[in-house]
Amino acid sequence: MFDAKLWRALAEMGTLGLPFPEEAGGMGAGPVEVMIVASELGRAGVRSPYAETMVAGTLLGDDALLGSLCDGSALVVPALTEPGRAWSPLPVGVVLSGGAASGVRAPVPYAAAADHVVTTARAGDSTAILAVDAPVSSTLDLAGKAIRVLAEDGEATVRRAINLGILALGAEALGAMDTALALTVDYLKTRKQFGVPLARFQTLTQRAADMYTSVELTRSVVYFAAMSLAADPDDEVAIARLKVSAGKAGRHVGQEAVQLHGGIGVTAEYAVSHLLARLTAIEHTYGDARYHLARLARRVGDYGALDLMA
Amino acid sequence: MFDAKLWRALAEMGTLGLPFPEEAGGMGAGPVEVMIVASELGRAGVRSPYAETMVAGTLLGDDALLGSLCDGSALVVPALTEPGRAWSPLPVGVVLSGGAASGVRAPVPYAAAADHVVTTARAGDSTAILAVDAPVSSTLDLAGKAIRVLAEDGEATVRRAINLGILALGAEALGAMDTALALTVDYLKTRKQFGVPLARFQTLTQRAADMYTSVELTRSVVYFAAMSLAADPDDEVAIARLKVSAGKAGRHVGQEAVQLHGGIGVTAEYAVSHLLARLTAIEHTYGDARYHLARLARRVGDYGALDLMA
Amino acid sequence: MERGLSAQDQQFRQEMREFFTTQIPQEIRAKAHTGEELTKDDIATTHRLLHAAGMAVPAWPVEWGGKDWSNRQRYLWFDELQLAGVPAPLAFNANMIGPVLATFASEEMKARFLPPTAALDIWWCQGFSEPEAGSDLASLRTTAVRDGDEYVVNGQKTWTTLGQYADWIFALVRTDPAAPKPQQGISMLLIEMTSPGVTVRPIQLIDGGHEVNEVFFDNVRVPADNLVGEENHGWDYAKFLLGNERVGVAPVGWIKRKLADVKAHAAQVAEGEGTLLDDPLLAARIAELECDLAALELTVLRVAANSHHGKPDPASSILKLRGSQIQQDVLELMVDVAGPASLAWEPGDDTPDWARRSAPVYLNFRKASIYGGSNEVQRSVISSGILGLKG
Amino acid sequence: MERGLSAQDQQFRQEMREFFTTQIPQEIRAKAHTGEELTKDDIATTHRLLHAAGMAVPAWPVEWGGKDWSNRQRYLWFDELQLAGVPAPLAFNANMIGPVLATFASEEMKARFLPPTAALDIWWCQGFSEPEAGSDLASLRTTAVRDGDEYVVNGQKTWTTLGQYADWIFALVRTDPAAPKPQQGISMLLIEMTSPGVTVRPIQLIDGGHEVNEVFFDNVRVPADNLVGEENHGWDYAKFLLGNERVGVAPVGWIKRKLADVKAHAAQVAEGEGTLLDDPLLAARIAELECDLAALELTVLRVAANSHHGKPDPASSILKLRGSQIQQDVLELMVDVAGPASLAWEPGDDTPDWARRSAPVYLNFRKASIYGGSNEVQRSVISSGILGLKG
Repeated sequence: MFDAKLWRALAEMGTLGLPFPEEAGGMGAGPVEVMIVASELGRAGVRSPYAETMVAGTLLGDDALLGSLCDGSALVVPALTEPGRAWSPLPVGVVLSGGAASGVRAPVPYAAAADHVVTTARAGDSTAILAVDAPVSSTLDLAGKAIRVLAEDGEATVRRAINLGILALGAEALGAMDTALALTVDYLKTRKQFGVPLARFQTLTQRAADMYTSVELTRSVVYFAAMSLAADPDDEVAIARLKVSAGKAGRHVGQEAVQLHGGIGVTAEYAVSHLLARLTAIEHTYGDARYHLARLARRVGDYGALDLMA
Repeated sequence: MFDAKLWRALAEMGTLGLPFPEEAGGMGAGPVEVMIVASELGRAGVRSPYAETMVAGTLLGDDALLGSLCDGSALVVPALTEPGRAWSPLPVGVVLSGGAASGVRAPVPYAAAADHVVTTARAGDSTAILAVDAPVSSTLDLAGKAIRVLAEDGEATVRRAINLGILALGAEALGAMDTALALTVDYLKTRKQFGVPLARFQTLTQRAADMYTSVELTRSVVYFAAMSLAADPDDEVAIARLKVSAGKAGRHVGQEAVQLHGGIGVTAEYAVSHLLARLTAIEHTYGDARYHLARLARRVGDYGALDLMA
Repeated sequence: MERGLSAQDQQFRQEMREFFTTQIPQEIRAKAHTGEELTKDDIATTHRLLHAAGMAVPAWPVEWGGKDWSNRQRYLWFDELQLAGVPAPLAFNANMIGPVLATFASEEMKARFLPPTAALDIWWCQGFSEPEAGSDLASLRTTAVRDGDEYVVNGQKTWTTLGQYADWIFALVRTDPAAPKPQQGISMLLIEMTSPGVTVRPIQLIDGGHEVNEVFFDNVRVPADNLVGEENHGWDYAKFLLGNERVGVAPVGWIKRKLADVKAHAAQVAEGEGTLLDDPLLAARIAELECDLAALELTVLRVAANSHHGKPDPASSILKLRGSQIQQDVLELMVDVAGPASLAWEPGDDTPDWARRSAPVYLNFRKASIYGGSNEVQRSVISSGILGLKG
Repeated sequence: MERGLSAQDQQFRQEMREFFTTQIPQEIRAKAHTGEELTKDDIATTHRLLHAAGMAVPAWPVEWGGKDWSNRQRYLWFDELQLAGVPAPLAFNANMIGPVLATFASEEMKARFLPPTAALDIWWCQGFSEPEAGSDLASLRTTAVRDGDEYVVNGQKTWTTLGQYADWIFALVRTDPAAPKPQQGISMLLIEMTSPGVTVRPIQLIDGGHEVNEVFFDNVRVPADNLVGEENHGWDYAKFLLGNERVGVAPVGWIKRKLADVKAHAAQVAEGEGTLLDDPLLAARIAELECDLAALELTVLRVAANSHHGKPDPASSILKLRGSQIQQDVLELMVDVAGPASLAWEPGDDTPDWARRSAPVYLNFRKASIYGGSNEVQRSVISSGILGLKG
């Protein structure tokens, strides 16, 4: 799952600390650069905890651990989901009280490879941010664990971290869709059936055109989300729209790529299946399209015409 | 709009009183026969107040007016929608109090041609059924109108009437879809473009196959709804499923029929546009697919596996 | 593509908004808004008011009345125009024949036609489609045979929008029937609608409206001077015309307006104890369409930024494709919001206009995915022109 | 199609339900239920229990172990089997080669093969698809050349499901390369998997599972007695086989079970103050899928009622098409309900099995619209076979 060699290479290129301050060991760049890196990872079909690292780094704030995250010497992952509960950006069953934490986080991504975990806990009316050592399995039971409190009132930081994580995931999804489309187009050009190339079958080429349309629209939304976070790291609306658009497009493009490949599309030997798997995982990380759509739906009455340039 | 000659012919064939008791001037048949007649009307592209008559006849109960409805000597239509309000099977702003009614019904279907209107009003906790003379316009303001109270506690009758009306509409939609598909297939076979028949374009024939699939699935649901009402005139679940399936299929088949016809599909000179118009009207009568879906959604937790044969 | 607007563009937008909402008559905008059929006068009045303010043909060369605006400013102009419910400048003049003449016509022809075209002193219509050649434009059969100083035109055009009001038609005609390919041997002719032998027959659309026509040519004599550019090069001009307009191809501002209307109306329609806008399924559908619309608008801006003048860009096919789909989705949603009130097509009760017009407008706009290159044609352009998938 | 069940059928259904839920081991049903990979033993145990009760091959002729059930009863048997999460009798035996042999084979061949086929003493696999002929079955290249009393088989098959467990394969082979049409000149041969020259290579699927294989034939000698029916008539037998099964083509009971599971799980996943099942969008999606499923089931019953034995019915294409679509929709919804828990593919934490398996099973079942005649092929069957649209 976790490719340590690749991770060192990403660290050496400075990509892990890209959006974090130079004084903390980062590159002092921003969301646009994160988007560029993540989309290339998606295009290459590389599976890595890149988005998780963007979330964890943001959650760390000015903690010293951020330097080790940036230079790759420590893998720090966020633990934000609770077993038996749908996605929620804020903690529900994880509680900080009297200096001790309780509650469970699972599944923790890349738990086996991680050195440290950043998580959140309810502390009265606030959301605390905690650092703990990584668990051996992907379940993190906080009861009795040694914790460090990084922030006592960290809700804004949590939301900002998730925004950046969603941007990285959306960009990765875009890259994965680019490759899924390219593989499909190539397959249609070269594969023959009934004695002619598949590209002769209009029903297939028209569907490839719809895939292209989905990908290009997603590209616009990803670019815009990156610029939106660059202007305002708290812009949850642009991020929710990104999650909805990329989620719908990911299902469409991923499923069609497999379908147009026919039998080999569902084999592990061929890349396109892994792209669909990755797009499926991205869709279910940090809230799926339904979740973000419901958030947007609750606001539609608050304004009239859509105005992206306001 | 209202074709009096056609209506007389329908009356003479006994179709208007089909599901009503023989002693009241009806034929003593049932929902299955109503479905057959309505689907033929839909297939022929005939626009008529057939479904409305089924609703009105049921609402009349054992009132003497039912005889005139059955023999076609009086056109009786239901007035069940309130201006400024989404579909509701029961009255909200129409009230019966102290023998007088107040509130407005609009639009009243076929108001200009109708002789009588049957409507409903809140009477305390009950739903009353009233008969009034037809208004001159399609707005019926009940204030000061002479009314006859047909039933003081008529909610069950109202729901049953709407069930039968929805069955008639669903069957009519099925007939309209049959014709829309047949016209489309015929057009694809005969029309040439780029020097060859449209049937050579696989993207079009595959979409025709999807239309066929929608139509056949709808046919099963319509048949089943008819049999369900024959067994239990209060079966709202089968009727809600019919409205959802026929609504979705009607949009799909109607829109695709127009699209596959190209330019002539949107002209009034060609039948297919009228079929889409009629399917659109049917979808918005007695609650659209969204309304009925929400009703079904509220019940999904009440049972486990779907069991149509229970 | 940038996030947000510069202060200068903010101000530009404000000026546009001010102009459109105060200088164009409210009753015309209200009609356009609810989808009432506009009269010839409504369209002409608006076009001339825009022209007087220098806003009818901003994309034209400056010497013929255009504006030296940035892509972004041109976008804002059109977006605000649509948001305000202002009928657009007549497309046949402003977006179609005008740019063709400005690019390909002789100086003499430009001087003769461009000023009255900009001012709508000539009302143009388009003569491209024919009954036997819908999406397959190149198979057109209308002929123009040279006879001395004139062409003699015979044949039939169809789907001629607003042809009933037109003074002139720009028509594609076959001048060389022996050309090796059907696209060759086609020319573009300017023909006065009052010429002897021209007949216009109305076609009634699904909503009962009269906006398109058939146009018949029976031995119509056209001065040879009315040939645009060179003989047998009409296909190039037609391609230029069809690929020219990227900004207008997806009616983003129009959809924004409609979607805002959907919300406003939904908030007025009672359902249960609240309104339709409180319904989670309806609100989610609105939110989803706003996501779709945002993606479209951002793509329009991104493609427009890459525009290289005059060359048709196959990427504009995705704008046409998605633009028509979202437009149709919004109009369908409007009917759903109107609900039972959408059944009141005819006047005569208290049903509000927006609800009464919702179904006819929805039905009418099924044309959006058919006219101007059907969505099937757009997909073919994408698959062959961009993806290189050739059968 | 009738509304409701007769008292007799009610009782029949009750008996089936009783048998499946008490006589088939719970641990096997639980595995099938959550989509764990079944072992060879799991499948064999189930099949043999069913066979012992006379329920493995009810659609066969009575003399070979079939049941004289009505269409409705056969439907109830399969529906209850799926609802109880019982792995179906091995399809290659029960639904494919068995009916072919019972219809076309010599009496001698029937006597030799049908009893062990019914009892799963022979485990069959299917040798139809080839690497260069996916949906285009007729272009197969595997050859069988007659040499005395034997055929010599060379070539390659692919997508051979559970071939790793099989004792025998029924294969389509080309016996007459000179036949005028590719469908002609094809025969059906029964080949022992232990024959020298047969090699099986596993193909790993998207979810990491091993269920399909490539099968290579390198000068495999097959007794001529193993020819099914007549030489060069294999295409007819294959068509019979593919068109034979209407009841099983759409996995209605399986989908019912999954959709019930979706609801049960959604009612357990906390969201906000309630559960996911309280979410109006999710509940509406479930209700919509129940409408789709009801339409499918009613259509299965309607088409089955019109069944004329043995003749392939193009209407069964709509069952395959919609069956796979709804199956995939339900599995996609299961992943959505699992949400973040679907990310835990690998064992090692407290994530429940249904959630952990949700994504792999969803991914695996993308095959449903590809295998056994892709949905594109089904649409072509409908458009040409039913609608008469021939290109």
